[in-house]
Amino acid sequence: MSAAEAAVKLVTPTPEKEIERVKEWINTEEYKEKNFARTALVINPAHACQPLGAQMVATSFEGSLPFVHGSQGCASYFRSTFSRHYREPAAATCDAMTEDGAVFGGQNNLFEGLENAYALYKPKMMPVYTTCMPEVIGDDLTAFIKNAKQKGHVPEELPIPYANTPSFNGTHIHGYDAMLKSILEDLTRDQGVEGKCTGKLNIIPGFDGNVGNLREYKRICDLMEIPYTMLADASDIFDSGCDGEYKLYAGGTKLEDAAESINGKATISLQKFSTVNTMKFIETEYTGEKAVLPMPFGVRKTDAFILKLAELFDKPVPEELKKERALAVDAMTDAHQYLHGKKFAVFGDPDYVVGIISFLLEMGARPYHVLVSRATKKVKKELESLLESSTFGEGCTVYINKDLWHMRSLLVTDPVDGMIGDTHGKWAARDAGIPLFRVGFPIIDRVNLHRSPVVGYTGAINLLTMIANKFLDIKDETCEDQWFEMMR
Amino acid sequence: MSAAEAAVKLVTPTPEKEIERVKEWINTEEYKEKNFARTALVINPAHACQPLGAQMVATSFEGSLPFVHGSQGCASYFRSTFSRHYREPAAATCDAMTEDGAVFGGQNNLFEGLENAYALYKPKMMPVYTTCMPEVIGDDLTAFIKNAKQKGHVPEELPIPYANTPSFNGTHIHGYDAMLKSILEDLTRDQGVEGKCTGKLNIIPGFDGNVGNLREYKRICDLMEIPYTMLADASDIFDSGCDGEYKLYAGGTKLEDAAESINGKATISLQKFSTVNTMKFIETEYTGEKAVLPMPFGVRKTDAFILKLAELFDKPVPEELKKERALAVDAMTDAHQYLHGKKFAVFGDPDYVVGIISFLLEMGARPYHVLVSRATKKVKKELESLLESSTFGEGCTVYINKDLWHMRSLLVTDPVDGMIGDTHGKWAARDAGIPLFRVGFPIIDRVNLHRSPVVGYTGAINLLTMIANKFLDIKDETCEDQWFEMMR
Amino acid sequence: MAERKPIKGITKERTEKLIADTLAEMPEKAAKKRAPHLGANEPTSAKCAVKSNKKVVPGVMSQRGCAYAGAKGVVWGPIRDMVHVSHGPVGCGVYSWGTRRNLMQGIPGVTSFPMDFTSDFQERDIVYGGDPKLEKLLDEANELFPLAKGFSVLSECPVGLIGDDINAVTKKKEKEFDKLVVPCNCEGFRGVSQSLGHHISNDSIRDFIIGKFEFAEEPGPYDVALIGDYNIGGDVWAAKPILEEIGLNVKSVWTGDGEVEKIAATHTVKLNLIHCYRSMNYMCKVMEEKYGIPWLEYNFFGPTKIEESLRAIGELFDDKIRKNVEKVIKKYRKEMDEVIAEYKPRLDGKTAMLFVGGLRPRHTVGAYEDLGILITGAGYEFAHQDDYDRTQPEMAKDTLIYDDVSEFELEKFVEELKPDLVGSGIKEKYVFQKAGIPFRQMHSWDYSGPYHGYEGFKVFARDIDMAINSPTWGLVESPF
Amino acid sequence: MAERKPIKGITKERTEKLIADTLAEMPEKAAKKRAPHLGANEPTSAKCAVKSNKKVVPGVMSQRGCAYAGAKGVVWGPIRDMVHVSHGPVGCGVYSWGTRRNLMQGIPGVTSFPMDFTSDFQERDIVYGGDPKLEKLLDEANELFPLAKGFSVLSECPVGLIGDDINAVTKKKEKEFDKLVVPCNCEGFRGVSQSLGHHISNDSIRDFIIGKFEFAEEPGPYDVALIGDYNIGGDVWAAKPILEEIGLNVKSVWTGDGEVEKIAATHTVKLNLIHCYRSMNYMCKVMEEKYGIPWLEYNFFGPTKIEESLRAIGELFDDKIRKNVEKVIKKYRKEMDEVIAEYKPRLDGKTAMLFVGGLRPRHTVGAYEDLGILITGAGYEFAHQDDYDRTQPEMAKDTLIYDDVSEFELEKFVEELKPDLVGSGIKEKYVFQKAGIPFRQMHSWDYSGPYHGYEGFKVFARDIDMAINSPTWGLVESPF
Repeated sequence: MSAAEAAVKLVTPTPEKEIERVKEWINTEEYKEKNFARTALVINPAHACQPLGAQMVATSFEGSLPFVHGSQGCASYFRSTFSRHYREPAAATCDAMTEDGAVFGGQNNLFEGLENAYALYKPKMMPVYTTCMPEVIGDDLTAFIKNAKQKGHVPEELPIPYANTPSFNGTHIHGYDAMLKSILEDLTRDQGVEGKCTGKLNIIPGFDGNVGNLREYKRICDLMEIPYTMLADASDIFDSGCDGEYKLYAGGTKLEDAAESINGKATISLQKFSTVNTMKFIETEYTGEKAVLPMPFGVRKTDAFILKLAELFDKPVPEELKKERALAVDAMTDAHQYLHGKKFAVFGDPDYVVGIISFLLEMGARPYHVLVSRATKKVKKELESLLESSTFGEGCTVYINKDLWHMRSLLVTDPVDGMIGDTHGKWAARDAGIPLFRVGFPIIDRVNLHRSPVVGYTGAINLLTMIANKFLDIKDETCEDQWFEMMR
Repeated sequence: MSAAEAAVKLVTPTPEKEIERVKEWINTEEYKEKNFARTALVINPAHACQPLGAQMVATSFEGSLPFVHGSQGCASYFRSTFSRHYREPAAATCDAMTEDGAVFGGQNNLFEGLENAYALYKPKMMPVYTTCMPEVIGDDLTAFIKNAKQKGHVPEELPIPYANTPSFNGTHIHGYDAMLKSILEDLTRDQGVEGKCTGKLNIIPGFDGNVGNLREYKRICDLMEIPYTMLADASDIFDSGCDGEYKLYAGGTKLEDAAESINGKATISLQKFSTVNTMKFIETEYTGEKAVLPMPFGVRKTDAFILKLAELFDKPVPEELKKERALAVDAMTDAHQYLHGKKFAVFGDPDYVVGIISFLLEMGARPYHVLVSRATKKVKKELESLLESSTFGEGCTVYINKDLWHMRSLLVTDPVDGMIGDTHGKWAARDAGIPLFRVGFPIIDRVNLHRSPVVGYTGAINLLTMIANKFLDIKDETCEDQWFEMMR
Repeated sequence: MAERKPIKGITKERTEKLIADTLAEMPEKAAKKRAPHLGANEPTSAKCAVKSNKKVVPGVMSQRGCAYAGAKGVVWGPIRDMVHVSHGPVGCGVYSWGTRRNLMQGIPGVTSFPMDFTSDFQERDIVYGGDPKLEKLLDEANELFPLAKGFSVLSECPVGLIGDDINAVTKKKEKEFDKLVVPCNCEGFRGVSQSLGHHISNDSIRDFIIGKFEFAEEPGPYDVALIGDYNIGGDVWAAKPILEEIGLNVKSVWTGDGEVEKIAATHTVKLNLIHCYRSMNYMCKVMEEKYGIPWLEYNFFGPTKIEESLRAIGELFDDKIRKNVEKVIKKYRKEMDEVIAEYKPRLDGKTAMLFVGGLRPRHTVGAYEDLGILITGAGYEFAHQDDYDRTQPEMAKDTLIYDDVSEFELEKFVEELKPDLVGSGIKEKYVFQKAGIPFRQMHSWDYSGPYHGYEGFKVFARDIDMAINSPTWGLVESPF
Repeated sequence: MAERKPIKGITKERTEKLIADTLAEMPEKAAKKRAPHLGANEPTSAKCAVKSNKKVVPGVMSQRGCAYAGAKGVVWGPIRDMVHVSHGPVGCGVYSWGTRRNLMQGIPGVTSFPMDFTSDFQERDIVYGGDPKLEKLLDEANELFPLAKGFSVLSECPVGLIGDDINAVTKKKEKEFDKLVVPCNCEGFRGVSQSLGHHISNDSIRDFIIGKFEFAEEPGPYDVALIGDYNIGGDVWAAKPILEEIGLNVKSVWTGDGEVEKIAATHTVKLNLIHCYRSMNYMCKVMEEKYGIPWLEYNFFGPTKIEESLRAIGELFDDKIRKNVEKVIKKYRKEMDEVIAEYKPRLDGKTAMLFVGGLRPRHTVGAYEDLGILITGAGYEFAHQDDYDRTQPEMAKDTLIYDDVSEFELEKFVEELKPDLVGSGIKEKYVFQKAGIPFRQMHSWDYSGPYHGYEGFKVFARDIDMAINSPTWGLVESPF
């Protein structure tokens, strides 16, 4: 036993001097270089795994029960993560594979799991997605699900789309993409009717933890009198009221609407990177026009979204939206001095980061350290060209496949005024002594931020208010008496 | 010359020890008692003067140009105050009375002022309100205005309602009341038609610096499909867009609508104390039902408002509002632990204070020090009975006719967790080391808060979010490493 | 300890009917599997009839986690001066990063590591194996965190499936670094719950840590170790001082705010005091066999149990300690009475249902009862027979006992028993709050705490009162 | 100083036509009154043709304030160690509380008083007179603020109308307290603008303060006073160090961050250096006559003017000071060149129009020009003939000069001249920003500052660039 091998040592506390030395050392350029030299160890990653994203989609359809094929622990982690972020229930079940599953495969677990889940929770659909385990042992879900229906564990007609979502590949946004594609494939199979057009817009929000954003998209469509189907609509599911009755299925995209979406007048995805394969599928299978737009952060990207809607549906831009635009611009001109020239560190999912950068540049702020923790060169190029589009992007740097421990080194060696990202950034922000503006997913240490949109003209005002007023709080709280003032 | 009388002294800095002593002394019970013994000196009052409130009304009608009869300096102060709060233009003119006015009265100034203002700014109405000066010398405005029209300085048909708004009497909310009553008297004169009913609701917001509140009232009426006229609608005037063109008259209640309001189906005032005389007038002159409700802060007062609307117009409560209610309750149950048992100091105009107290009590928080800086015993009794309505009001105290220097003594001798009021509270809050939650008027050191409603279900969520997240910010920013956490 | 008074309205018939009705809605096979896990309490029977520690029934929406969760989240994570590597794909480490509230002292990134270290497996690591990456990342960790006292390697599912040999790697690195480098084969697919993760971790500690260090100072007669307190919301900081106040010498804590060298030297203490029996009884038994160290279970929830426990501890020492015990009890009694005087009037006669991990439902009963609250139902996510045997005497007759209860079942039970409070986890919280039922997270103390010790009871009482008596519940019912 | 180059597009014809067109839209009588206040600049004429310091034309929406504003807001408020009582109704004190940005050192409520003290007149005070209340409140203030070095009583309109005798009260209290208690009859209805408030306040200082104190230390050859710097946004703290750096001894500051005893002892200095000529030239003249103290106007906006001013100041002293002056100029030149190098490329050739109080339009021209910005129009709220005479040489030929400009007029002017920036006050700010025109508040430095001295120029340059080049202006035009 290895304990025997080694000689017994004495418990020895680390000398204070040594602690002081290292405490300073981790804030140095030298440390930063060692830190950036890492090739194997990942510390404080800013991304999660595929099945989490798959569950976001799987839960976003009416009467749909997400079903995890794999270890039960994964399912519990996903559910907890959503519940902490939204402060809402997050139903999902699983087939609890264990050792024997590893040996004989997970088919029996799947059979039993589907049967029980269907009997207990009476779902209209059970999207299945996988954890590492079945992916490693190579379960054949096509066959399994076919067999489950043949053997009568679940009705033939029950939609059971599935997605392979190995955690050792991509991030949660790719799981989102895979699951959404699979659900749409399943629900729209044989629904396409030559020449038929529902006249509706299909709108895909992408992986977005902010239900306020989803509602903002819908509100804008309503204002423009454009009939729509939001594909994977989590808003009512993850932001449901408290009226004394728990509803397992609190909303989501109607399955009929999803099925009919194939005959839509147009389809818009508002997240490029989280819907790549879904949009490939839609491109080939769906009727109508297709457009992939950036999330409408800030004024110009919102303009673009609205103009695209107007163009696709030949609708005028309503007075209401013109007024909202003017109000947003008014707020931005009035408050520009509180953000102008300020440096920010930004991290998160690529589509979010694109949006946040656009907003900052519009305000004359500098997205100084931009970090996406798993991304392709393509993402990097897009972010860099966005920065190059404005003088306020000069001297700003994009980092991909880096984590929040890298970010920490950036913040302490090349300081900024604030950081924008999800709750996971709070440790780095604290060490750097700067505020963290919580935008993204997950936010598990503040309330209601997921309800307040960051997109659209409203979102621009919300972001501006959050950032400007926090800077003013800091000024009032940290200034000496002689600089404390009534007006700011 | 008095300089001669006194012997010349030497410039002598105050000893440090003496400074230390007094610095501690002003935080003692002993000082508090001396402070509360004041009968003549007022320090840091939390109220302004009547004409400011009058201007709020005078500017809130379509094409209406507020006209100050008195010293020009007053007009500039009112305009600056509104511009700082709303970050918007605040047009108002005046007749610039000076010494000779003091001697001969202000009639000539009024004549010339009305003539010039009408010619330059082409208003549809010029409400006149007074500063101290003409009030002290006793100008007869009825006669002056009659003469001005007879002498052709302004057209006979131009509405020139006026209000006596002496600054040495009441506060800005009484000026609001006086001016509104006078405008309605003027515009509705001879408009009442026996048996006629417009079917519309007249809704009076009262003196409210939050345009988001006004918009929230209108949104709720729209959702309930109740046609309305908001009397004194400042929302578009003090929250107008930036589209490259300055509009002197950016909105406001249409004069025809105001005139027709006398034939309305019902009239609701949402501020009891700022509309006493206006509602007396309406009570006797207007058709339809009348109701005075508290500002709909929190869930229950919003319920009451909506139920009253439903009852008056025999309308069902729409699903949308039911859903909003449930969402607000959901947010409040989810976050109750962040406010429960917390102590607050609250100050402001009586109607606002009533609302804030209600919200706090609903959250299980304690409105511990409640202060209204000019108020009657009636106000005090109402506030006290509100506190008595909940166990969370136990041990809480109401102070009237006290100022923010009294409040400071309360905060340093009997501490609370946070303070709710307008920007003027920031000095006391700083000395007490607690956050100030900016609600009320004026807010001149933060951006956009006047756009974010604090009434209705939306307002409840907004208040909750602002308060809970600030407490969490403080925790994260002030805790030692060992208490710093990912989740809150 | 006297048997509880029966709770008004709780009868064997009602409880069994409730169980039967619930099972009736399940597929036969599932019902058959679940039936043994549900029962009416028999405080006096020798053995609890409710079965436990069995596989989750697929599809029923269990609340259970996995072995990795039990190892990383529960046992290892709290050891503050080690770098804990989540070895495998990115997810497990991210989801368990900072979500258990095991607080720790130290300077983050310097002397403590409340961070997420992972090998973030990619396809190639699955195909070619993760050992080379593991070796590399340990080198990187050792360079970047020179003051780390050691490293733990916690395997995630793929590692065990692709035949990596992490033990070889850690053994090699331990030599190289001359620091503890500990393997833990806690793949999530192993076993039926977090529980096996505890056991596997205990074994790793047994095999790779315990005995490798000794304390510089001489052993003393009052040396004890505090086992199975994970410092959730600061529990250890509220419990340890009490033991010190009665004159004991707490040499190490397992593992809340723990220091690995002291843990490694625990074999020299005179007594092991164990709070969470479920997750660490293995180690106590090991140390008993191997080093002859006796161990004692204690309960620091609520004054009644604290006093019982202190006296029991005193019995194992001399008069000096026993005197101190009585002094301490006397000293805090008044404070505790004040707390009870403040809150009990608002809580007396209320009922609560509990469903937590492997210890708290039975351990917190006394604290609720100190406040006048009756427990009408209790169960565990991952408890074993011995836990249930310890539970039944703490519960009133015929109250509902449920093991690994599914969301479906718990909803039915709560609907019928209408408790004034449900105490369980984050996944259950909002389900019941939507129904207007006050709820407290009893894994994480709902972002509050500590709940252990005298300090903890003040917080516990305040929180339970806040949850049950929050006026916000009165808003749930709409007038329209 | 050489005459400015004419500005492209600015001609006498255009300017006069613009004025004529604007006047044409006014009623005849008003136009007749306003005409003399508007004109095209004649840099070289002996006297500026534009008339000033006349009554506001009723109804035209002037931006002017009142005598009280000039007294309380401008002159008295900045004296940090006095309690300044706004004597009369509540409003005046509230509106002027903390809205001018005259920053001060000290401990608020202990040694400094950035607060609002008022007698909050009620009906009865009007009827029975306010003197008794004044006496009482001074007692209360003296008790609650024992470290206050004195009290000023600033009358509001009613006080002068009801025949109160505040002078009697203050005289009595001054004896009683053995502290300065100063009356100031600055009722808002007096005079035509803030300006009379300055004058009245200067007279009060002359009559009740100056000469009442002397410095403990011996007078020195380099003793100077800094007059007419109100420390807006910290201006004094950026200006005073420069004077000290050239070897001067700044004994007192009028009145920014001012201390009343030092102000009272100013009659012993060797030179008065005045920044805001408009508001304090009276005092300089008084001290010149009465105590033979020479005075010099200087300008600390922008390096060009700072250097000019420092050399002019040096001329009044010996070689030592003159050497220091050159040292200081050399020392900061590089920094200033860097600032200019950073911002001028983005600002060169832009135009601005100014409308501020009584000094800044002419005083800031140099700073704008240091950045390459041309001033196409300038005017004052409350300036006098001597101010306009000092203005015309600073402006290019035929640029627009406007006195007490009304909102109506200024809109027309800006519409025609289309400047890249308007610098004026809070009441004008949003009018022009709505029109998409960059704007900076030039009374309050728009919540920024300081703008004086070398430090100030860095901030000024940054702010002007920010205002003109903010990308938000590019959003104003909508695509739909």
